[in-house]
Amino acid sequence: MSFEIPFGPQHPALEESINFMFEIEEERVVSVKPRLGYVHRGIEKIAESRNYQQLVYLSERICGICSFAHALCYSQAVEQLLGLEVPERARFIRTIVAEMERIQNHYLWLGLTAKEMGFETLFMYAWRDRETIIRMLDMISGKRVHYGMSTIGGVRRDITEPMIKRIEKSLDHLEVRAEYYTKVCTKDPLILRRTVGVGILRPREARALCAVGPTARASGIARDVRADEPYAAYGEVPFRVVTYRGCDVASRTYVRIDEIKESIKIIRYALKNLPEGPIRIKVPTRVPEGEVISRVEAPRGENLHFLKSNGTDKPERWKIRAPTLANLLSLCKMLIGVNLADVPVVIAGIDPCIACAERIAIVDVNMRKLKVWNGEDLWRYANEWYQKRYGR
Amino acid sequence: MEVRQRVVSEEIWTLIQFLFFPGLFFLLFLAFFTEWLDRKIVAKFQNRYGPLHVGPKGILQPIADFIKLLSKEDITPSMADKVPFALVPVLLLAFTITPLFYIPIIGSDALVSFEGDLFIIMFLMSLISLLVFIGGWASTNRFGTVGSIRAGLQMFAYEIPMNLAIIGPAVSARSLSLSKIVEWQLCRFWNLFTQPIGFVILIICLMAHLQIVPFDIPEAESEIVGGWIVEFSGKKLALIRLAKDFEFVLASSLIVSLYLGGPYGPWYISPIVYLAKFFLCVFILSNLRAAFARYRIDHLLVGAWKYLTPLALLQICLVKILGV
Amino acid sequence: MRRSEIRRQLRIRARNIIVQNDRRFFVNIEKKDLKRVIRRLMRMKNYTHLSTITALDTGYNMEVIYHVAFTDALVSVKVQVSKEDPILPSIVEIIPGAALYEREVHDLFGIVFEGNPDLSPLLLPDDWPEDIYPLRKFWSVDKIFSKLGGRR
Amino acid sequence: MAMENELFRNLKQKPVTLQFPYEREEPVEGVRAKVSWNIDKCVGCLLCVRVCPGNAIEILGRGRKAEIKYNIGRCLFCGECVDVCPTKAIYTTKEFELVFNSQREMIIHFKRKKRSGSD
Repeated sequence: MSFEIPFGPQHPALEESINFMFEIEEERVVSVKPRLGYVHRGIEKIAESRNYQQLVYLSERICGICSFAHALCYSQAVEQLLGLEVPERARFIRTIVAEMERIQNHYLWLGLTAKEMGFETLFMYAWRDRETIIRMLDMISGKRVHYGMSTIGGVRRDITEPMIKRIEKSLDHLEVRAEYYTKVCTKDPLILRRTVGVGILRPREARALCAVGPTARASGIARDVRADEPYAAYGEVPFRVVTYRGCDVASRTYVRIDEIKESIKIIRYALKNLPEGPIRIKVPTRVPEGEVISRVEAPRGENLHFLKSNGTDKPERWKIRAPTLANLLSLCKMLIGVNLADVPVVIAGIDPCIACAERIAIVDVNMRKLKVWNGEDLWRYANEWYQKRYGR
Repeated sequence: MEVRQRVVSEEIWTLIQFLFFPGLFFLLFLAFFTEWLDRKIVAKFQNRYGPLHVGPKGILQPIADFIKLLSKEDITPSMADKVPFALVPVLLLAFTITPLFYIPIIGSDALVSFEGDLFIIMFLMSLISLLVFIGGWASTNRFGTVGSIRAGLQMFAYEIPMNLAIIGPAVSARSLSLSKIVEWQLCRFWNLFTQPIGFVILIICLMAHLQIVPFDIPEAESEIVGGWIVEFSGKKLALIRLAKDFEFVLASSLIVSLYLGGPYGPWYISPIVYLAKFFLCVFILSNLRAAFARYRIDHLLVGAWKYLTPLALLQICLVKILGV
Repeated sequence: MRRSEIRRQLRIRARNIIVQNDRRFFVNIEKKDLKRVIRRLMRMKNYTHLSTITALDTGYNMEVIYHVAFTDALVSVKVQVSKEDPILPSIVEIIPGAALYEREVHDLFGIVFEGNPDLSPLLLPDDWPEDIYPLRKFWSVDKIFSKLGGRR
Repeated sequence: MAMENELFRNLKQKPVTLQFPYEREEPVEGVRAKVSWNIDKCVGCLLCVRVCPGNAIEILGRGRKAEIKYNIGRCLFCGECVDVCPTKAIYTTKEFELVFNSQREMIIHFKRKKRSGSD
């Protein structure tokens, strides 16, 4: 017996709206059809009517979790167009914030994956510990989610001496916790049962399907923009590209936990060698004509921004490729043959961020059928509906 | 007992016992309290507060939830099989309350007790699993269907080891009455010490029966959106949740009576003893609930048939051979 | 990676290769050479993956850019497509990972990739009108709204 | 079962949850929240309008007579206007719990006091 099961657009295992149509045969997935398009915002179209300074904040809002990676990618693109050299200290601060964001994202991912496995306790613990790093980001930038740190020509806030002390203290705590989660994820028999050998993506397939980020690294492909094409201060900071060869969800877990540890080391190094100097330079509002491509390793994988300017203060075309879109095909590949019970875990495995993947297209797609309703309209509609139903 | 019999007649006294203590009302409040306790303990394990605001420390939260659900709109899907869909919650509640009257709470005598009531309990517990299956199937939701299939499979997995683990104490006590088993334990060791394997198996199987975390496979919120429960709403959901609370009480009480010696002492002490053991069981179940991730259905089936069933059989053989 | 290397491997004229810096190369090619060039790029040393496909409206024409990533560089292959005849050969059979990018470009610019097995809408709704391509310069936000009959 | 120790350790600890309406965490130093105008210092240079990514600031009048309409509903709380203001007329408050019943309430109008005699 085979029947189709819709997975999404609303589903407890999905943080965002995406639809997978599964064909199930005795709880085994036979075919997958993804359907995007539920969270359009038309960012690329909006971008054509905003100036470069405003777009920093728009780029930040492409994604709620890897907001700094997008802002950084965009800022770098504009800096390339302007031919600017960012101050040394700003580059280090960018590295620090980017790595803190990575830690934050990976803890979030760990919690979510645990939740998909039905492991509520680990979910609570991971998110509790994530709070530590969010507080540090809050302290540096003044905000918890959209940090507003990166800007064209540097960063907006400095890291002071007392901040460094507090960050180092929190890093110690986070390192202990990361060790602990390594222990849990490698020892707990139930987690192992749910992750090992689940959602296989062989290196060949990962290469052919252009997987990026931790998804590719868990298949043994050392593909990391930070190492391939050092930006910010990554050229000066020693670090290791974490790869595992398991090709399954377990490896993706280990890659991410090890990346947390690696990020902690990077931050420590960067804090110790933080150069003195200005953090921001003045930039002109008009940007010369040209085309640039900027790449950043976001927590989820490679982020690519293509920016074409036409000499005014507004860009001609701004193309964003977020990591999730690159990993989506690999995800569909992983899902085939997987047990229905493992589907959420596998989907969580690539750390999907749907809003990132489909920032394009045009404002409100339902505009044609639905008007924007205020509370009163809704109330009236509900009443009419009930009267029709109960004949009152 | 003498004094009381003079004040009211025997029939009225029985009625009071059935209705208030240790009957319906007591069980109802015990069920709500158990839910609260379970939620609170799990929250504590997870470093949160749990229910907090309704009543002192949130103790009235389950009752508030129940009343809230009762007042909500009851939706029946147009494609659903209406009669079974409406009957399942009611029957579920009835079948979970009935076995509770066979549980000894005051002294070693239950309200209703006869030779063979253990079979009735086992039978009703099987019926509960079947009802879950029917409920999911009748809702004709795709997730509900998957959930009910899983519920059926899960029943095949845990039913046999569970029944074997329930039979173990009966074999050693040479009686099929729960009260007799409790009485038999009074003058000896608890069955926990003589049949530890059975105890562990019973706890595991009861968790599967209750569908709590490592075995919440038929509900699996993150996989199939609540599974068999998904289409139930309003009053039906309220009844199902109440039935689940009663199931929790039944499970803990079964462990207490079969393996932990049940209540003992004079009539005013024994309920306290019973409750103390009962809460210990709730604590164990809640702790296990917090410490695990969810099994996959095939893992559960393999585990149950490969390990639990042979071990349960071994336990019964040991009981027979050693004569304890 | 150097200009000479790309020139030798791809067998194209040097003036078609624009070197922005030592990590960014833009290669202008003809439509008919697309598959051959992509195939050759894939065989080059240090090839990692196809990063994405960008399309942009240059007025009369449209430009499709294939960003091919190497460990030490990013080669962007540019192809011109006219608006009257927006057809390009698909590269899905060479790089399966390009499927979604091609669908995305098809959605937003109306460029047809011949050989792509599935060009159904990826991002736009199923009942989106055939002739509206949101990211072409002709379709401003207001125009799309008036066409769809909604209000701003 | 790898987490059993951790579970029992947490049993003794106080929960980490903040019971929000009753317990509040002080916002950190330099939090980016609602901004406010010291309208007397404003010279109407339009810089804040230019940098505002959400077009939340509207300016009425010119120069020294300029008045500000600040739409909190569109504000991203980026603080860019605070940084850019040449006369430091804009400052960040620590109000971050912003709830309104209607869209009209979200627009704050900073008016200048009428100076007697000068007009």
